[in-house]
Amino acid sequence: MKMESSISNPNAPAARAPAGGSWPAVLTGLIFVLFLLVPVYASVADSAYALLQFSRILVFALAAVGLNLALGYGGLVSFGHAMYIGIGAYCVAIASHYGADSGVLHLLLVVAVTALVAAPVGLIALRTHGIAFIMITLALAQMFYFLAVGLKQYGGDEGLPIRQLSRFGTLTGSHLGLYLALLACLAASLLLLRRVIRSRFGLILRASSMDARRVRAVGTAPLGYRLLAYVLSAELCALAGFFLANLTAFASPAYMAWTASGELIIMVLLGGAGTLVGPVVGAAGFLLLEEGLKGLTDHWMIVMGPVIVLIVLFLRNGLWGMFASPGEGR
Amino acid sequence: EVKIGFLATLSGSGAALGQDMVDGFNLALEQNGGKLGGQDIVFLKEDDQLKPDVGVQAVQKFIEKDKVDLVAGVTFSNVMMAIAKPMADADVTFVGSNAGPAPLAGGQCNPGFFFASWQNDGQAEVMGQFATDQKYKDVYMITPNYQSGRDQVKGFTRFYKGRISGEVYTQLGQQDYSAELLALQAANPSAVWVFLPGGMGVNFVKQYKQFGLMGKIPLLTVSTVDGSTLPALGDAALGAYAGTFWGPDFKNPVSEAFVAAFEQKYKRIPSQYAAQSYDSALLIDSALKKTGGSVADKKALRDALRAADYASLRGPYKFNVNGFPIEDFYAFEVAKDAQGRVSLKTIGKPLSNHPDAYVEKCKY
Amino acid sequence: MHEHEGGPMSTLLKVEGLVSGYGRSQVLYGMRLQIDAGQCVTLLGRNGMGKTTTIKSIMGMHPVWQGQVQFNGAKIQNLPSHRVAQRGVGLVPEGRQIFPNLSVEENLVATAADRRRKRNPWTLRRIYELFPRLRERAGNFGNQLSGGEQQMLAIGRALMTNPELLILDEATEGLSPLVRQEIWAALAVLRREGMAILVIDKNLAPLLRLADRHYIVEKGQIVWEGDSDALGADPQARQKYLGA
Amino acid sequence: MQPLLSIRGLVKRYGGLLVTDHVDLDILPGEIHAVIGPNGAGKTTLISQIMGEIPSDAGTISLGGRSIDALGMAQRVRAGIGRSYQITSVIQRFTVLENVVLAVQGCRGHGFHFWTPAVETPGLADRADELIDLMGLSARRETLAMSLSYGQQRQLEIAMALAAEPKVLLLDEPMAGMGHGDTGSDMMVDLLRRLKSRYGILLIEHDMDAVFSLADRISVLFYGKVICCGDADAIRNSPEVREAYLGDEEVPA
Amino acid sequence: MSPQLLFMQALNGLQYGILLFLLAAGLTLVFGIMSFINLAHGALYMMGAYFAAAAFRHTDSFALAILAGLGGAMALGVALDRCGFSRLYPREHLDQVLATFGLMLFCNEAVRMIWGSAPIFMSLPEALGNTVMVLGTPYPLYRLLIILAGLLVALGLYLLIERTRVGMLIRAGASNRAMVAALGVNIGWLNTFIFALGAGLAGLGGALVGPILSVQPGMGDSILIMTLVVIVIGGIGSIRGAFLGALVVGLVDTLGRTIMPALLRQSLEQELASTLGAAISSLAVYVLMVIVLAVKPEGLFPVKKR
Ligand SMILES: Nc1ncnc2c1ncn2[C@@H]1O[C@H](COP(=O)(O)OP(=O)(O)OP(=O)(O)O)[C@@H](O)[C@H]1O
Ligand SMILES: Nc1ncnc2c1ncn2[C@@H]1O[C@H](COP(=O)(O)OP(=O)(O)OP(=O)(O)O)[C@@H](O)[C@H]1O
Ligand SMILES: [Mg+2]
Ligand SMILES: [Mg+2]
Repeated sequence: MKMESSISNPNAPAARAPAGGSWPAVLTGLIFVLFLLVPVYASVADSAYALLQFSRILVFALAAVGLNLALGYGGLVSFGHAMYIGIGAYCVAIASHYGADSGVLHLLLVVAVTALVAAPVGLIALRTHGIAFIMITLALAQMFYFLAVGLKQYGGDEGLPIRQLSRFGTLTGSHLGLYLALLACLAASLLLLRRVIRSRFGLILRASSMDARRVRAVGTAPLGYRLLAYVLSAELCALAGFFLANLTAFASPAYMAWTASGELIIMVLLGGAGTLVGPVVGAAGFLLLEEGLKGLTDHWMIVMGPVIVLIVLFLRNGLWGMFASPGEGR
Repeated sequence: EVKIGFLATLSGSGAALGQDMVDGFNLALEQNGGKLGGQDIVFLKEDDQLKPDVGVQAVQKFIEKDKVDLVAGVTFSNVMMAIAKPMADADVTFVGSNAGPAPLAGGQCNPGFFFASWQNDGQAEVMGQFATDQKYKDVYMITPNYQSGRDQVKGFTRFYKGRISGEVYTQLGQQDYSAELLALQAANPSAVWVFLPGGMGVNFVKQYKQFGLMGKIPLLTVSTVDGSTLPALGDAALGAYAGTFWGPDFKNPVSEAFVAAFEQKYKRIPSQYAAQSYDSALLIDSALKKTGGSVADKKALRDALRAADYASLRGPYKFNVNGFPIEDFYAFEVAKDAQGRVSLKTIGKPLSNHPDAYVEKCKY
Repeated sequence: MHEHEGGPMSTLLKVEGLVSGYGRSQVLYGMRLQIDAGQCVTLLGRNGMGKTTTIKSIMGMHPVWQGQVQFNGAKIQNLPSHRVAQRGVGLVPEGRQIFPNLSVEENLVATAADRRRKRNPWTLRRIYELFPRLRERAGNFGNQLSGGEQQMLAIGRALMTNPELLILDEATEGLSPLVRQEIWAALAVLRREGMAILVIDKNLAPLLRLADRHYIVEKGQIVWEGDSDALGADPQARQKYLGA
Repeated sequence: MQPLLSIRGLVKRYGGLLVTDHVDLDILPGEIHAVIGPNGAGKTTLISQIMGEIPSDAGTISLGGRSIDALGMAQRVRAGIGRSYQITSVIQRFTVLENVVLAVQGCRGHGFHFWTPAVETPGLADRADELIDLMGLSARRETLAMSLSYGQQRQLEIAMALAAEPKVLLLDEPMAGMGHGDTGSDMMVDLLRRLKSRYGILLIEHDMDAVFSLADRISVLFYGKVICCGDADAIRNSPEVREAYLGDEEVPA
Repeated sequence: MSPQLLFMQALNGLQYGILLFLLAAGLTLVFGIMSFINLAHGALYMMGAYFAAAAFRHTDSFALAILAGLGGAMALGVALDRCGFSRLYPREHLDQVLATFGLMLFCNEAVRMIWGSAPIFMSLPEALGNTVMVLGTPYPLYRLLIILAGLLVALGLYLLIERTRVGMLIRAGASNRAMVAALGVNIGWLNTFIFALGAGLAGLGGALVGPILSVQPGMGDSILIMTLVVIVIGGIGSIRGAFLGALVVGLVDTLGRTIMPALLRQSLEQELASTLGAAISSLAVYVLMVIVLAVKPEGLFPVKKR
């Protein structure tokens, strides 16, 4: 079977030409308006919980957007990105464990550590294609998972509570502040991504995901571009981890379990890989569906499963794929 | 009316325990006609999926949205650790009925938390004492390689005075134990002690039996053969030993009534997890009776809980300053019960009025 | 010597008013085409005029929007392509499309069939006689063949299904002159044996020698039709449509 | 005149099979050097070796006097070698424009530009459009490559090869799949005729009309060996070439 | 460690490897050959185990239990294929991942609803439950039988894939469905057959391990990862690769678990040695995979150059 860098099935039929119109733009706007309305609702209905719930959704949306850069546009199906959420969380937890609680410092730490981890991991993983890439990223993530489980002094499998959240002056520990910061980050990363994927870098990245040999044949060595894409996506996930830590005041190995990585992939695919806003929709859809169904029955998965199957069968390229096609953004 | 938010693991690999806990609690509610301490109980249940962040979210829902008066349940320690802070911040009263992680018994203990179950080490400690009592010359230990595993080892060695002839750490969720079993065979100790919760335990015991070791070398277990795994093990587990704070064959009226009612309703022998939760309900009931059903005064409610004067199915016990019980621990052997079903048979009480090992670290 | 049902000169393939396209863009505007049993017919035209689309539509590999395709008198439009093939149409596709993960020999054997019990059916031996090169490479995987070898393999593979009608899209693309001549010779033999052939190729001269009828496609329609003599005697047509 | 590209003693083995057998070959500036030979003679392999796409077992390749044996594929392209593929390999899910822009940017500095859309980058887009016009694909500028006809894909393939503005152009059967007349082979022929002054071209082709009307020099490859090399007449009249390759194909004088 | 014990451990490794192969076989078949990523393979394996357990409870016949596991899963496979899963075969791998993940959730929950969250009972008939003497050490008879079963499956599959027309067609279909169809083969039924066969193998695997392992919801999830590791290390798409890969993984895992602590014990003190040893050995398989892929991205025993 064909094993090009993207594991797109050789039998896969042609993707539809972009379903044109300004639909995507309008809907994107709508989505963000909704997100902005959440805090309003929260204060009116005095339900701080809604805010917290949607904060969590935003966290995973951010992570999914990050993964999508590697998975959707770079064809790098990483089965280990939850690892970076974990790393982000542990940076915060461990730092404040030692009394260093400046938010800026936390952020710098997150960025630096992630880069230090993602670069070598990426280098190793990028030696492989397709399913092998999936598995090698999984393996490396598992190693970090077991490492975290083994870290006795940081709570091991029982996790590490965060006594002092990242300090941002008066905003420290404010739920609203957290939520808005998350929303801002998400918006920013989407705008950035929108440019990047259409830029020369993005062109090369997308091309490499479809035919690396061809890219070499025009005089461009794909490795650097893919590595950078991988690291960037890792950074976004780590940022999500930073927020998750502050949201739950806790860091746990469970954040980087392979199942978590799996669900991250599922969120991206559910929304539509290689579409800009898809991952956001996917994450929100996945978590809200989960939440909603859990309200109805203990056996919520019995509904969740088939719903997902139907979505795949009847919506090409996920929920968002209905409106936009892969590589959309041009 | 009183609102109780019950958090448990109801999906994923840990769901069996969580389900038992919910069943146990519900049973108590039904028997009291949906009331505890004369108050109508609004019973809210959330599934933490064995994910700390989901647990936190659920607890936040209890606190922020549902405005519950009590949080109860909690199946696994990692979730417990995660929700401790939010609950402490909101100064919620908590009545746990399974997870009892060491930090919460020690440095991070909280005046609002009560654990109707036992501190995690307790079951290991009782087996340690049991091994000492049995005068086992040397014991061979097998646990998964993670924090709880190591805590359990500490707990066991705290009370076992004999020699440790082997200390094997296996992988989390390991399937095949043939390698360990062969090594064990070769070492031929006078007893084996294992802490292999859930599926790991079932795998191990089945294979222990198939290697012809059951009955040859005494098998002391913690959270390995219990009400949740015995049905799956059946005869394979006969002869294994376990230690905990309660067993279905207890001869006090409360326990007998509970077991009868539970079997009648759910058609299975209640596990200790069901028992703990049932008991936690009784505890709450007693406390509400004391406060005349009011939860407004947190202090009063907590004092009432701390008093723990009610007929518990484990017999009388006291709460320690850290909110963990000072209670008796028993040793059990897996044997056929009156109806010929495989179950736990009480064979001794190695530890009486046993406090946990971390309490002196607890200051507030 | 025509052993196929229907006897000599019965219509084998009949395409009428064929309309098709891709997505929103229409490509075929009422293509028509007729092949009698044992006849050799060509489809000529510039790039992107609709030749391949026509063939895909016949093969059921591409939806027919309107029109009729009849094979041996039975409607076959929009039949699943394996049914079309089973009725006796063999395809040598454009761009070869041999199976990269099968060895040469497996490529030939995998889909081989003799559904109409030919008098002397195509066998590995005969294929290897036709293309000795393939015997030398029998062990290679499909993607370890040179372009030309792949083309030979594609032809051999189609023959191994012992079709009544053989369709070759870009029949001799990438083949060396010598092999090309062999192919033309082979096609001539096949034809003598009574196999009908529909061929697309850009080498006019041999086609003029080989084929009975020629259709020229322009913008998805037949703009010229006639036998070799007619085409040979019509330089304007050749100039206008084929630039040759 | 010093050769642009010169190959000495190049060897490639697949197991026991000797696919490239100590090939020596030169390409002079402004020359079209045709390589012909039976199917499976090793022509495409030769190109792939020159590109560094397939590692050589022996021999040296030098470009403008400098050895490029150490360079990887991408580096060789940047050093000035461009190729077209016999088996079309354009990027199916890119538009024609994107494909060509990708090819153009290959040799224009590094690609770490994150802001301006590639297809709107002046330097790249203009050049790309030139090439698209040149290959007569302007009408399909925005079409996905996968929805081009085979011949149109071949044309795109050539456009991408030219995009890199190489010193040496290695064309693997550019006429293949090109249809009749002025949109097809003929177009290619006079295109090459116009280009040849600017590049040194190595042309692999089975279309004899094209070869004999274009090539300044022809090398004949047979089972990986160059069995003879010379101008059109020499080849036309060489009996073993006829026997090994041409057969009784009538070749234009 | 005595050489004889070492040998026995090697035997364990072999046995565990075979066990992994029983699961990997179906996966490679469907994934490697049909190019369909089936995350639900683990779920089918679980189904097999449950069917077997249920059959065993009702009939008390072990043979019937195995049959139930195999047949039940196979039937499930056909059903799935007919209820639209066939539409996924030509789709992107990622679509397949998503859909089969959904199926996985469904199966796990269905099992929980029918048989409850707790592990259920499955054991061996007395006859098979005994041990036999191997080099003077008692060894479970049943494990030897598993080895046998694994070898048979391996042989059967190898013949099917490498030696039969069906096998060729399957491989051809994996690379280019449209063309296979255009040459007159009904690819649809072919895939149904293969998918069902893959499911059947998963079920068989589940049924066979039922007596050794805990039969519980989600039992297939972690094993799925292991089997993926196996086929990746072995080299995707070849039964041979899966088989050898499984043996390698089995041996590395088992010997790693036993030898590693023993080695460390000589240098370090007991507790540290055993924890460290365990830490390393629990990663051994992953480390192995990373090394293998970093050096031979195609896996150890890749299909002859594709
Ligand atoms: N998959 C597709 N999607 C959209 N349009 C297509 C597709 N394939 C072909 N076309 C368009 O349909 C028209 C006819 O294509 P077709 O392949 O039939 O031409 P052709 O006559 O075979 O040309 P060639 O000689 O180059 O193969 C072309 O203009 C092409 O752009
Ligand atoms: N990976 C491989 N393994 C083994 N043999 C190979 C491999 N790749 C190519 N070959 C063989 O090497 C020979 C040369 O192939 P090449 O593609 O260079 O021929 P060519 O001259 O381009 O032929 P054509 O004119 O048909 O394209 C062929 O006989 C082919 O079978
Ligand atoms: Mg065509
Ligand atoms: Mg070639």
